[in-house]
Amino acid sequence: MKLVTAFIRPFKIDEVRDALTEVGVSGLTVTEVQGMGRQKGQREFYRGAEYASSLVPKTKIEVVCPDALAARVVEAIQVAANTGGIGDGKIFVVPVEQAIRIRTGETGDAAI
Amino acid sequence: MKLVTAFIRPFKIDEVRDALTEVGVSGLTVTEVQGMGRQKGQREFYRGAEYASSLVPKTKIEVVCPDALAARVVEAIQVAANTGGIGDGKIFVVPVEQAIRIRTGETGDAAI
Amino acid sequence: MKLVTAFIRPFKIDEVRDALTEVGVSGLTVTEVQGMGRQKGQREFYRGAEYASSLVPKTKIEVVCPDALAARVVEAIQVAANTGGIGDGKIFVVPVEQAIRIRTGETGDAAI
Amino acid sequence: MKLRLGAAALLATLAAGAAFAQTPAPQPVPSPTIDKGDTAWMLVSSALVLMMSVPGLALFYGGLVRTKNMLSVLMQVFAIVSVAALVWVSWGYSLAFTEGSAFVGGLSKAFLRGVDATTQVATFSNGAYLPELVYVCFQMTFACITPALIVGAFAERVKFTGLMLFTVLWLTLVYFPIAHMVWYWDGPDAIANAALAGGDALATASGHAGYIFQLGALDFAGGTVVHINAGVAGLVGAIMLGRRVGYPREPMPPHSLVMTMIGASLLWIGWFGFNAGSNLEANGVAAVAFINTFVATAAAALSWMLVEQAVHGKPSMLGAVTGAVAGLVAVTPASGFAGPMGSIILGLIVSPICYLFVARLKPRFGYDDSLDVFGVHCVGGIVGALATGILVDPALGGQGIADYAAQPGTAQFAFPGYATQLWAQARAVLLTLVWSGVVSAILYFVIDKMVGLCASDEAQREGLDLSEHGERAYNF
Amino acid sequence: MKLRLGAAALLATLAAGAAFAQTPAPQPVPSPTIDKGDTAWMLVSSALVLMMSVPGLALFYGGLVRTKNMLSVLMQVFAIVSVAALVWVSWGYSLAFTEGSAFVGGLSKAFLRGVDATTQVATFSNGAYLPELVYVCFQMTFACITPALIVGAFAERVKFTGLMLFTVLWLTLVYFPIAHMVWYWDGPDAIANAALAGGDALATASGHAGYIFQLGALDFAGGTVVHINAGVAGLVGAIMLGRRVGYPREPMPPHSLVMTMIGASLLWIGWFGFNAGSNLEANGVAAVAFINTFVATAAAALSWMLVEQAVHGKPSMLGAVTGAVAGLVAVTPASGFAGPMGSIILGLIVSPICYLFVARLKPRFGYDDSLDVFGVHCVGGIVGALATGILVDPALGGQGIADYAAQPGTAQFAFPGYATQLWAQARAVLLTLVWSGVVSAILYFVIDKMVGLCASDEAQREGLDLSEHGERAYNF
Amino acid sequence: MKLRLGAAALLATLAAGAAFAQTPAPQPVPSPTIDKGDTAWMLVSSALVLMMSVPGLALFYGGLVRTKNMLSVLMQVFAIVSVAALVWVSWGYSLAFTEGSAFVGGLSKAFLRGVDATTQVATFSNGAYLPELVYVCFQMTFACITPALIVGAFAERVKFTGLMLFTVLWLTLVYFPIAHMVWYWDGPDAIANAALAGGDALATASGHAGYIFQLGALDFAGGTVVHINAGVAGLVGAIMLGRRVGYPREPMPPHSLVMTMIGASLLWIGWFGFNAGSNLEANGVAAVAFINTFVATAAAALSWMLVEQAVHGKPSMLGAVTGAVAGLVAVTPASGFAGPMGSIILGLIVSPICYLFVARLKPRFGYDDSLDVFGVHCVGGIVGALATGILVDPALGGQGIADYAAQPGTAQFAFPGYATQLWAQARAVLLTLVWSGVVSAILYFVIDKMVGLCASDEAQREGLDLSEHGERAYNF
Ligand SMILES: Nc1ncnc2c1ncn2[C@@H]1O[C@H](COP(=O)(O)OP(=O)(O)O)[C@@H](O)[C@H]1O
Ligand SMILES: Nc1ncnc2c1ncn2[C@@H]1O[C@H](COP(=O)(O)OP(=O)(O)O)[C@@H](O)[C@H]1O
Ligand SMILES: Nc1ncnc2c1ncn2[C@@H]1O[C@H](COP(=O)(O)OP(=O)(O)O)[C@@H](O)[C@H]1O
Repeated sequence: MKLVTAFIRPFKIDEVRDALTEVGVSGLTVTEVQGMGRQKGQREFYRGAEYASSLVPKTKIEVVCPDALAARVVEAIQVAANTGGIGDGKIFVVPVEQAIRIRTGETGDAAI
Repeated sequence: MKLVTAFIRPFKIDEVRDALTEVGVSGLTVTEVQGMGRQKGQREFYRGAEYASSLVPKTKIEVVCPDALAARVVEAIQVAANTGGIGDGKIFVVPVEQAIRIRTGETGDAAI
Repeated sequence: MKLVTAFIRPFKIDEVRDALTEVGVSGLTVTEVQGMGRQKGQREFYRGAEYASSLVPKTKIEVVCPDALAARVVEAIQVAANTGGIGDGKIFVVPVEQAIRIRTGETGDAAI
Repeated sequence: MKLRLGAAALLATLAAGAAFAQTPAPQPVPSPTIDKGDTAWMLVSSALVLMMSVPGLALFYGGLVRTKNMLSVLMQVFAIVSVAALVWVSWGYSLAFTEGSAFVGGLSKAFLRGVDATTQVATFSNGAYLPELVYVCFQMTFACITPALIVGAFAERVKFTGLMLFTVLWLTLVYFPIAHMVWYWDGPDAIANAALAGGDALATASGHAGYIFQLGALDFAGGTVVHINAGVAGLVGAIMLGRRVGYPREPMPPHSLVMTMIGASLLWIGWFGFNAGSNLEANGVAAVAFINTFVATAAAALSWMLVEQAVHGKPSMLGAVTGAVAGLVAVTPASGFAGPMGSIILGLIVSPICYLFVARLKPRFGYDDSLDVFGVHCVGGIVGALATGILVDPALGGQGIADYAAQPGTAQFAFPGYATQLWAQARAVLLTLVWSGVVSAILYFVIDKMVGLCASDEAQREGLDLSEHGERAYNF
Repeated sequence: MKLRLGAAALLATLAAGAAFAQTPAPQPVPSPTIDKGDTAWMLVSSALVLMMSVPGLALFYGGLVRTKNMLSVLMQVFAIVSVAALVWVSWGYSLAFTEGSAFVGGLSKAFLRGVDATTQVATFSNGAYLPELVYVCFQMTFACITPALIVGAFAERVKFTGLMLFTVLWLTLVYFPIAHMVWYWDGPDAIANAALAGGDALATASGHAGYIFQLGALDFAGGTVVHINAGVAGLVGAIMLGRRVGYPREPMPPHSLVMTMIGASLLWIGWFGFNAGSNLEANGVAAVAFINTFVATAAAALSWMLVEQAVHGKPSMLGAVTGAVAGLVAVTPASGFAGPMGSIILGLIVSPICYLFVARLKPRFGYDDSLDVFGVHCVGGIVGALATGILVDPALGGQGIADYAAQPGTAQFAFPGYATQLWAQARAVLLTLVWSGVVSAILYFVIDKMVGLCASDEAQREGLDLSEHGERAYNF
Repeated sequence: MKLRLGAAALLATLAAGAAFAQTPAPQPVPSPTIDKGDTAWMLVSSALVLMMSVPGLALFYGGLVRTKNMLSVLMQVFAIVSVAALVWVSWGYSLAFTEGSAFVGGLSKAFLRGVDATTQVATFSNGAYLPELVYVCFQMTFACITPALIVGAFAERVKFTGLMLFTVLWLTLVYFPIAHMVWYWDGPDAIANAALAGGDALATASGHAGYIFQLGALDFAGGTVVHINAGVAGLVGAIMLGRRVGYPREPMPPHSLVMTMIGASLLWIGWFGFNAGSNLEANGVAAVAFINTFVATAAAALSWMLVEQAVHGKPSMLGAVTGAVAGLVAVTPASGFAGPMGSIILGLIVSPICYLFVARLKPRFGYDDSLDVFGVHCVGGIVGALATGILVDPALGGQGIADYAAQPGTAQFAFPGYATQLWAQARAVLLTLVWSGVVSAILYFVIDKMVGLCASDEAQREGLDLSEHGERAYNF
């Protein structure tokens, strides 16, 4: 199994979720994060004091899927999250050794 | 070493933490996340407009542990987080290559 | 490629980011988390009722980097995040199989 | 100098003519006095109405937008209030409340020339006066909140500079004229003295009043001037600026209903100043306006909850407070004219009607009135304006319409009948809709060409807080 | 028509009889006049007391619950206020403030029949009157906040529909009768005229008053009627609904003490209307009530901080504002009777007592009074009610008890002694505890059977915001 | 008994001597009466000023700190208000408003001895009085907010216990004396009667006034007493406590500008009580103070926005509300003296000056005045104090300075010329800066040695909420 982690633009979450559902993903987890990368952060001023943050809000998506599905998951995210602008984000794939469904105790692909 | 990641129901956090302490886990990290899965999200209405969110609040627990402990960690979580209802969550295990304690620079199992 | 994950003290984030930039890291992702470890949590009182939380606020940093850079990334974090006090946090290294830049579709080290 | 002298009653008096005025031995009109109790009440009312805008309305609206636009809404309301106050004392008060044509006043009191701590204005009782600056302050708060109401219609996308420009022009070309048309008149003593003088004097004095006043339309505290006026300007703006990026595909839930609830509550509290303050005196009629404002709101909140219970199976807090605001809007023109039971009926009725517009018709027509300025303020205002023509009837527990000429020196109360009064109310509503709708459309068009009114898609994505103001609402 | 004529003093006068009434040359009771300053003050006070409920109390309570129940609390308070206002004008005012039995009034003014802009009510000074609708409004705000206070006791678990039903019934069967018993009487001029008339007239007039009034118990602004009454109803409810899921095992820290602090501050501000407004006139006694409300609160806040400093080594903000509310509760019955120094003592004393109940006895007994309605409102109310019987003593800087019969036309102030007065206070407290406790228990029982009062475990887990109202407080 | 009798005018009168006082047939000074409208207005004003502190100022400041220090700020303000109220009634009122030396009053009214529901105080009109307790309450709110203003200067690092100690001592040694120096005098009737009595009587009566009053300096509502006073104490504190850990390296953005906006709005609303209430009567001059407070604020908000637009290209909400507060501060001493147009000019001017201090000079000098108490309150207060000396000129639309001795029984208005008046204003400013600066420095030093004033680095890192109060502001 693979854990596919993607950092995407927050407003893309619905499209990505729909795309993933289409390729057969039935579960995923979403976290609000802040990213640093090429995309510039905002300059903010508070009473004349400048705070130039290098962090921009991003959404992290984690999907665990069977090995066989990983490529399609990656592709679905890449297509759905794409705007072509700097800051679209990254996808990383990590191997997963085991998965367990808490409710039933099922393991492996059956648990996902 | 293994990284055991679990997505559980938020109100189960205390029980899971206690169970983990019992099996000898001394450190863990908790994140608020939102999960999509079989559990249905809520229908919300704002001035008649319906927002049917597919996301439900979940809590993510990350525990890094020595290889030997991994199975007991998984089991402890599975038992403590279980309610038998849809939405109890998942546990995933990922291999960890290295661990370092920032304070001391210790590495490997000693760092955990 | 490696995914280096570090749990550090929140106020150390700027120093760590600068240190990472120096060793050549151009992207990273930050999440607010809560950690349990040796560091004691706070005792809080609300109308005489005590809530002794074992969780303390921490910041999680995730950096994906080429294998070659991993050691320096770990070191940079370890140095910058260090205060010498209990609760400085941990660094974990996990192998990454694949990385994709959403905008361009680039993969591997080029995507990072 | 709010309208309580219905022109209908007045004309009847004119017809009855000299005969009428003679019947009771002509008593002298009481000499002008100022009661410190009135002054105290009106100062408090002014503060209450300012509280409706900041923080009331700002929070009510702000809670409904997404986090990234929160400050932009707070800023828009705060800035509009500031700009409107300066415009008001510069030329607004003069354009609204000095003699001019039937459609707009003159500039004789521009920059408050001749207005000081010693000048006075009439109330609705013969002989009862207020320090003029008290009246200037009270009416200033109305000029401040009305343009601020509009921003809800195009929240989350309007550009700040354009909005400020719009505010100045809209006040000048729409608000001040309509306030003049609805509320300007010579006051009770002038009418009474004219009636005593006989001949054409009464007709002349009555002819000084604003156009809608002369139509005999009733608007105790601003159903037309404030709510219909702002509501239709909002609708036109929402359509002309176009929809928000992502609307209606992306969910845009309110970011903090807590703020919305605080705002709604402060609106309710402040509205006592708005409505009962519009009586200009601390007397029994102020208490009528107060209790009407209380129970109509309660009834409308309840009634919106019941609609939601019926439609979705659950009453929501947003529904309750939206209903409350609809009730407040509807009772505004009626507050000093209806009785408490009539106000309850009005409250019960207005919520389902507004619900229909907000939850059914808006999605059907597809315009993006972000915070339902049209559906709540304009529709609620129309319901209230028309209902006022019925509920004022003493037979329904209403207060009747004051006639200061029948027995000069004291007010007599009468009611011209439903047909007459409803027709007057309807004409006032239509005139306001057309005037405000047309002039607003022209202003949006011109300002959009000049400085731009709608934020770019990218700026909307990022949020107006950062793109327009360079700051964030929350850094938790 | 709040109680300032102690029946004790009255009875003494009756005993002294004709002789007493004759001594000063009988002056005519002054003719009724309305001062616009009083009207202004009472309108403002009414607005202030409404502000105590929304947003004050709603935020004070709301901040203390968990995020997932925030809206449910705001909604409960807002809806209770709305429903109570409608019930009040429908039959509440009549049941509380018209003549009936010693236990409850009649229905002669139901739906405000006969009450209009021109009718008047007495205050506590001979000859000084208010427009009746002002009094209806002011008292309405009390009927709105009292049931809203109760919700704190079973917050985070009560079902909305059942709560609404409870509100209507509880007001009718508990609040209106107790308000009648404590506050209803014929007014100063009626008493003075009866005294002048001689014979049985005075006894008859005095006999029109409510039962507790006749006991001679003092309650200036609602220690029994509002706080003990709501507090004991809350305790009974907390016990009968059972504990929240997870209580006391799971930590349930307040989700936003910022909201709690805003709420507490608005309660303090609004309470000036509650207490000083209960004087019904803008005069020196109103100022007494005002300053007492100010300093008792300050003293109680400080005193709670000191307790926490002693017990935990740190004073908390929640402690300070809880103390402030306890002080406000305690000073409520005493506000127009005590002097400032007496009020400070009262404030210093009440906090440790409430702390004991909230932090020590509640966990020991194990009932889940979510937001300490009993520990703060009922206990604080009892402390205040009893202390009033002492602090009213002019020897302690108190104001004494007005006697309108001794020298008809002006009020004379007396004090019957601690034993007499404390016994009267204690009987008032006991009667309120029993009446409210018993009737509330019956209501909870019946409503629970009919429509259900306690949310299911699952609904509690999910939070009442989503399960009962289908919305979320925050979407940051 | 605020200053409206300029000593300059008074001395002129003394010089003109007996001749002057004889010219008009000496009318008797009107006998003292209390108007309930005044009482109502002053009670409301007192509530409004308390609302400025809690929740107004607490939120304004609290929103600007980081999440982890939110409660500490709310707590500091709440606790200071509580402690100050107790100190005020214990010895503060007496030290400030009884006769003593020119620098501080006596202890004759300590613990409010002899002050009750029937005692009276003078206003600024001959014959017009207030219940003394009303005045005690009103002035109490000023004593509550002034020390609370200071905490902004060392927010996020001050220790609670030390701060409480500082509050008590600073009030006693700085605030009460300065209030006495600026505002204490015998009142209009005393002056008029002295003038009628002839001989040395007028000089004697005038000599009872406070030192700064006798200088002829004008301060309608507290520019020196409140803002300069607190502002300089803040600056000294900020310097003596040292910078916050991490300042200025780490970004410390405001954690909730929403709270700051609510706070600023409530400050604005409440400030009407502060300024227009300082007139002590509900009359035309109160309306002057009211409108000045309205438009100066609006102008200053706008002017700060324009500065930001020019400097950063974007006007910010924080800028707008900071400007509003600067405007409120500046108009405070001028509110009852200037005219509306003068107030607008003042508002337009004050913001750029404060901006300069806040955004340019503070970073240059490197002191850490966390929330700009010096840059806004002290600087804005100085601008206002000096401008008052100009804007009071009737030739500029000002009200002139009342002279009660020229025609005993009525006030006459005069203006001594810019040089005279500005010199008086400048001396008042300087004296306040020096007195408050020096005594505050000594207090900080002593208290720091005794109990410690600055939280440890570790406590600052963790946040004062947990380290000082053991609780968290938010648990979302
Ligand atoms: N090496 C990295 N490790 C972890 N997260 C990264 C890394 N590089 C980028 N990210 C995440 O991806 C987001 C987008 O990256 P950015 O460089 O701004 O745009 P792009 O991917 O289009 O070049 C960042 O905000 C960050 O959250
Ligand atoms: N494939 C997955 N990848 C990542 N997270 C998942 C995946 N499937 C489920 N989850 C997480 O587990 C939670 C519970 O899953 P759900 O399907 O609702 O219940 P159950 O595990 O009982 O069948 C989800 O809300 C989500 O956070
Ligand atoms: N085994 C673990 N798995 C995951 N996170 C851990 C683990 N141990 C520690 N952490 C994280 O590291 C933080 C610091 O750990 P702690 O034991 O308090 O200090 P130190 O590392 O200095 O001994 C914790 O708060 C937690 O977030």
